[in-house]
Amino acid sequence: MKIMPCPVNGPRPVSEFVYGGEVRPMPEPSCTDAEWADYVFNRSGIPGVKIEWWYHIASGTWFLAERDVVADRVLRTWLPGEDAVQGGAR
Amino acid sequence: MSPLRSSPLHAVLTARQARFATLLGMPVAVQVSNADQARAATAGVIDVSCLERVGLKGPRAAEWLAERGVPVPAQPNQWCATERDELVARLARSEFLIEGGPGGISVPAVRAELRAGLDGVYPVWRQDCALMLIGSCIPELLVQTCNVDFAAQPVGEPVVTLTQMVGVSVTVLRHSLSGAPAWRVWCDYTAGTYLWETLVGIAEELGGGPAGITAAWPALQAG
Amino acid sequence: MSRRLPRIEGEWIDRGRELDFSFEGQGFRGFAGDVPASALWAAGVRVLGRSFKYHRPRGVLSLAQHDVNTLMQAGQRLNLRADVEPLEPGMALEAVNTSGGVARDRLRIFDRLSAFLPVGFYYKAFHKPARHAGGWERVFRKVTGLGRLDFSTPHIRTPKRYDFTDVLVVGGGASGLSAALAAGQAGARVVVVDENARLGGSLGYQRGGDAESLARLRDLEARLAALPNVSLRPGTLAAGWYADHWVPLVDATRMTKLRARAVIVSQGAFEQPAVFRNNDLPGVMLASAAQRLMYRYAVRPMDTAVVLAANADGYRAALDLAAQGVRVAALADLRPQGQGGDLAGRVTQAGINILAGHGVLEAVGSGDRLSSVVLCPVDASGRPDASRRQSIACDGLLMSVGWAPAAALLYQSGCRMVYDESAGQFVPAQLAEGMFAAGRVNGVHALEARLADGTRAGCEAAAWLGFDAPAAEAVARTPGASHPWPVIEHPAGKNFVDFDEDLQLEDFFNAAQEGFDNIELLKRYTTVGMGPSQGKHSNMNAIRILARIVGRSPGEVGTTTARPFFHPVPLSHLAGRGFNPHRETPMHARHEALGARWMQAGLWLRPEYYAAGGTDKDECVRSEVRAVRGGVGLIDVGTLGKIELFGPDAGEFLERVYTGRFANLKVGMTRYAVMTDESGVVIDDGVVGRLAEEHWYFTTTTTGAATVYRELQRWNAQWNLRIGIVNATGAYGAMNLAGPLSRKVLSSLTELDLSNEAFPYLGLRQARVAGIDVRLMRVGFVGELGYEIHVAAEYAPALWDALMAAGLGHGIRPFGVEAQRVLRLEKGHIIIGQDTDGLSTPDEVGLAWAVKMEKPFFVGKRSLDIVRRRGPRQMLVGFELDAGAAAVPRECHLVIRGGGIAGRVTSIVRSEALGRTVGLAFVAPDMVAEGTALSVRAEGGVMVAARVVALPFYDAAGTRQKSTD
Amino acid sequence: MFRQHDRLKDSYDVVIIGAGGHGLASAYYLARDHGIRNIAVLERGYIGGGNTGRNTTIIRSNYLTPEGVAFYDESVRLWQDLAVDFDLNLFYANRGHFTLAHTDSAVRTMRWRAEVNKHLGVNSELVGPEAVKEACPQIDLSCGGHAPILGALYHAPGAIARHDAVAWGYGRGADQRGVEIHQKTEVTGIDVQGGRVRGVHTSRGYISTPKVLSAVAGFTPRVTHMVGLRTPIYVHPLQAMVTEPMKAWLDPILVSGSLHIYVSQSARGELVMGASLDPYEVQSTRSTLDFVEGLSAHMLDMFPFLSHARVNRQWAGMADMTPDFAPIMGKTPVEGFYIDSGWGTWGFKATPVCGKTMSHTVANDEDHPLIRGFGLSRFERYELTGEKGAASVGH
Repeated sequence: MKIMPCPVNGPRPVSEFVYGGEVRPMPEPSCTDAEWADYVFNRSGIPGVKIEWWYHIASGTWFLAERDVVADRVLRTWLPGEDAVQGGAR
Repeated sequence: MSPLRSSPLHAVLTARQARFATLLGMPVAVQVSNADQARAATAGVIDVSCLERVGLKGPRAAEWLAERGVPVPAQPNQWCATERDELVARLARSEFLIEGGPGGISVPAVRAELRAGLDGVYPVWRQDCALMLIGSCIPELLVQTCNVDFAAQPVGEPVVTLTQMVGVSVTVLRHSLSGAPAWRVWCDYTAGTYLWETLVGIAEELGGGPAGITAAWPALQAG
Repeated sequence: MSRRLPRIEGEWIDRGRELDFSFEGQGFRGFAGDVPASALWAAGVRVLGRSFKYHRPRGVLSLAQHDVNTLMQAGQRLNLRADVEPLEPGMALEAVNTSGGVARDRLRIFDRLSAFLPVGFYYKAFHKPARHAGGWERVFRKVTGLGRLDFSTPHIRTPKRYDFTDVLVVGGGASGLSAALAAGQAGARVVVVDENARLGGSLGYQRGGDAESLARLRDLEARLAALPNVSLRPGTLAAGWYADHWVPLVDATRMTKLRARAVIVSQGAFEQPAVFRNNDLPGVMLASAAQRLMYRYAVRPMDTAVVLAANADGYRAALDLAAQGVRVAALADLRPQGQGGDLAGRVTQAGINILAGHGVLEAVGSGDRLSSVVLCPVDASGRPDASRRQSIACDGLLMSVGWAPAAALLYQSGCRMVYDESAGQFVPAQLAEGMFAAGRVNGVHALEARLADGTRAGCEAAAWLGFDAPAAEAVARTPGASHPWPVIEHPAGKNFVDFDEDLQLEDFFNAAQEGFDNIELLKRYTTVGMGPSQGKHSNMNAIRILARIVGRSPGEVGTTTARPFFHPVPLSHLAGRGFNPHRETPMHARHEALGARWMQAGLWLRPEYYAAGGTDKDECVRSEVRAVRGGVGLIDVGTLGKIELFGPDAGEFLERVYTGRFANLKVGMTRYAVMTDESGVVIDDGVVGRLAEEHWYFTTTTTGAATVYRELQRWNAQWNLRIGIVNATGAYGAMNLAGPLSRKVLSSLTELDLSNEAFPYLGLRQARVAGIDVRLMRVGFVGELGYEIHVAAEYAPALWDALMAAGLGHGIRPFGVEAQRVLRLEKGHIIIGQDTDGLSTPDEVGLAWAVKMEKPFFVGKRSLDIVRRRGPRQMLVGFELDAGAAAVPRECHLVIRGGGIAGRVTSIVRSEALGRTVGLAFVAPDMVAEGTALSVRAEGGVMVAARVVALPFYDAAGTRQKSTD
Repeated sequence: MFRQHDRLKDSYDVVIIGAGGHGLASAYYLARDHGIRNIAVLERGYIGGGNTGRNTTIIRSNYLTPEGVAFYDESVRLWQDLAVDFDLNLFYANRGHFTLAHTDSAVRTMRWRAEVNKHLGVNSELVGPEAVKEACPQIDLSCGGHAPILGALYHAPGAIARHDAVAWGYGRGADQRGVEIHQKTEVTGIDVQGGRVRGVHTSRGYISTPKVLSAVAGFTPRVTHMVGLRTPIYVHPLQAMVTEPMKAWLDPILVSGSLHIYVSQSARGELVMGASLDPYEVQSTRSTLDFVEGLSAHMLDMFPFLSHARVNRQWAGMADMTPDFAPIMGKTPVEGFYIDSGWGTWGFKATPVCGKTMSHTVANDEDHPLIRGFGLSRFERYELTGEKGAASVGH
């Protein structure tokens, strides 16, 4: 099973986590309707390296992961506002 | 008046004709069967939900505990013991679980002062199904139920593991009980019977099974 | 008469333990350690099964887990692999794919029809007119399928296991064992698995007539035994490779999920059949199969053999035959120059006639078994010269023309393979991180070279993991191990490429002519390699054939992807014990004792109602409702999500995540709360209470609890407000004491002043009830005076008991979810998920009052701005059936207007309290006016008349929940 | 069956990206019904090598919304005639389709679907457990005791077909009408000037064309990115597995949302099984063990007697999902660029009608009436389709 390096709990099988989707910065509420709808519904479906939300269930930890969604390879993970830990568990 | 506290496992242990005695205000299975000792030697599953607990979390929780003379594990997911042999477990980063022994819990300052309105310190109301697993086959039981390499955790290192076991979120740590390794498992009160029934089923295949709390602390024999 | 050989060193059978078994009703005797195929072959049985399509007789081909034509039924076990599964005493075996037994299979006729059943024939036949296609399918299904299910087979629950190691070695032959030795000596934890019952691979059976290789095996075993950090696991299949070196190890009893840090693939290679007319006749087999028969099972494969060779292995096989007393009439070598050298010399000395530049034109059978082979010269390009044919009588033909790497796990790990012309096989070009290959998969076939290659791989793997291991240099591949064109065409065909699927050479030419001329399309059209053996003996020849057709090299044609599993795995092993987590509230045992009928709510079991002696469900529910309306009832609402919130910014946080105002909520009060997602859709609701300035406590729906808690945490991971969120769902039990007599019951258990003045409707108090600390909320979900009582889980049972006891004199009744649904519906309260759908905004379901758009921000506000300008799609309204309605609709029956769908019923109930049938329904926005006539299509299309009425239906003034009694 | 073309022409009237069922069907109907034959179908891999060849071949029309039902029902009707149309046996087999309900909320959803279906003339019924038992006597209605079957939506027209043959049939039909199918030809860019399509860059050179249809399922975001369109589409793997062949025993197609199972038995005797989407985005077709473990456990809950049956092979496809579980079809803000996408896990069954409607849309530069509810602009307008209303597993 895929290994996800949790910045707090260390490398764990991905089944211990919930995927939170790609990080999407919220626009100012003053934006146009179209901009808001784009934020709410649209996604960057293109392959490549993305920054995503992940959640470790047992410890209730939300963190960020930089992951190549084609190779399904985690490059690094970190807590919001903190430094990254290297991924790619051996 | 009958005791007010009730273990999440009260019903399943009653169904096993366990012998109960009141401990810390809760009817506790002191003995499940005559095989308790044998089971505890191979794979004993013991209900220790009766033990008293204090929980807290928050950015200042660690220093707040330290200020009150409570030893605080240096790293996330570690545990240590107070001089009165109470467990202080650091869950992930900034949450703590303090659990007393069969004699009850002390850390008086903590109990007295922990409340809402503190700066960066928040009480966590603990209501756990708490198990103790002892016996030579527990490592086998663990590899059949949990995808974490406990065998790789160096003996004596005070590791706390927050993970899933047979689909339930659990906190696991290993300490030693009169020289032998003992594994402790905490889970949500309402998942208790499911976890217990599943672990007991496997333990029985391994030649063990449910045991009374006296299998862990013979001193409690009196009940 | 038995065809057992005298005892052979290293044989797998235990001659001390004889086993009786039957095949197709006839009794046989074998030894422990036999497989069905070996025991039957020893007894002279040659037809072990019938082929998939033409029902041709088939015998031993590989004895290596891909003799799919000899799949057998053994009681409840279907598709048992007779070439590898251990023989068990009392086994009653039958061939799976016959009609009337393997000997006189009625479907043999298909063999004669084969000319009319070319590849893909079923795409072109039996479909005109279209309606006949289905009929054809029914006919077709009668003759397809292999083994038969026994529907009395029990649900077998096998334990699964997790395991962890540094290095996993897959394949315990020469290269694998030497790799394990090297890695183990470097200090790595090593696990060696091999699918065979014993380790050693070809060391055990490819002996070339001497004892050398067996001696090597014994030596390796001895040195490995001395390493405690190496675990040897024969009889264990590495079924596949998954991300991060996660490998399922399947043995007879269970699946072990192994996490390795590095994997060495040393699974060797599959010997490949030659393609010539009647190459499927029983008696024609791979050279390695004959060697396995002799050295594993001490079975004489045949009396007189012809060997078709194109590499050194064929010569060694000939020597093995000779050493075991089999007469070798001839060795035909496809290569013009033959083998030459010392090996050829030894073969000649053994009195075996070598015919270089010769191949098999056809195998000839009599009575379903090989009786002779016709040899003839073949030129360098493989063209036979039939004019110079010679026939040789024999009862066995060995094929030793080449190998295909067992590289499935390498492919699954993303390894790039390239075709090596000199070795004549695909070899790894770019291995994935942490993957290593050794031995025949690398094109290394010579014994010494395989041992050296294994040592190299073991050292490299250990070094890669940071162990101290000596560097070893690469090992050269073995040239000429596989022949580029082991194919001899014959006008009469019957030259099989895929034995699983009965595919012949001509089928490939036909497919290519149809335009299916790349390997993936060819595979799909011909179904080559799609049978149970997954192309282990057919893919390589298919590639060679396609390459020749399109005039490219096999490398250019490329291979197809190898997906898990390496060999098929039983569902019982994959399923394991089957864990099904569930949660129970602290009162679960109480409910059981009270006769609860359970319903599932997510992971929870909840009492739907309490069965009271003899009466049916509806009557039970009605009486529970009556108790609450007229007296007092108690319901366990412990499954509600419960969240505690602390900190100076808690009020601000709630303002952002709920649609309403909360910062201004007074301590000691509660307020209904609605949550929308970012698109403005209602996703949850609950009650928010303020226990102290910086201490809040609120509930969520049962199903929403986990998600809401998780998402609230996520929001604050971004906002960084000074708050602490605690999920108290499991830590608190909760029950609702409801009904006009609830105050009386409660007052007998607490000092708390329960008067409306001291504890008003929607109030929140912390108090002691029956000596237990609780939180009391005055709520009105069911529309009566009521108290929702939240209590630490371990005290909940005691509290429940106390309330039931105190209520005894007041006729207290426990009530379940069903009664609560009735009560809340009479009160017009909606249930999120039932009276809302995945697109409902607060406006559409009558919750506009709970949305405060004047707030600067809340999740979903910006979207609601937009949606409000768009207007609602539909509106939820209350309705009642007209008196004398023809029928009572059910939930989700449709509201019809002008022949179109105008909405649907979401909730409906026959209300005793109201004396009518009322409900909630979505209707078009222009149908909300009170009195609007609705027409609902009920069961059987009956149209039922109803009218829109105001909510709530019951106690509109809301006096009851504010009652002073 | 197909011609090979060694070179691309400089220009085509229409370029279709993706030689899966949808793309080839669109080409077929463009040529057959609209007289447009100067068409290139560009395929980076091989014909039908994408989700067409990876799905579990279920055909049904028991959807929830009028637009959905009408659309799929037309599709089911088209299916019936294809075999004759193509002179090819598609193994179209009418088996009947049960969507099982294990909770009372699921029962409500099934009744909702049944009522909408019946209203629109589609043959669907809410039936009780006994009807399931009758169609599949071997099933354990209690599903191991933890997910008892309370009822089911029975859709008699539910069917399966040989997926590859569908692509081949449309491919051959298009080929015979002059359409060029170019395999191993990857689109590397789309030339858009002044908001309208001018041409297509490929691994084999540039083609000029006024109209491009993207029918590439899981690759849709890559293609829309080439023309600067953002969409709600997200890509998750959908996995499937198949057992060794066994004698025929399972006639109907069974789907269980609660147990995450859909299963049918192929004409060859294999059980073809799928589950729900993978839990997170992966844009490749890798397989996972968790999938097989979970699905096997649930299969044994429903069919305990399968303990000895063996799983032979597993595979995966890339499903292009949308927020409201309905496709995104038709014209786009980029003139001359049309999409047929968002098919997620249910694209196979819509193959014929997609060909019909998209060929109409491309030929007339006007959305076909049947797909008007499925336009990309619905999200900006907050007018999502009601399939989201009750999103239970629907394959």
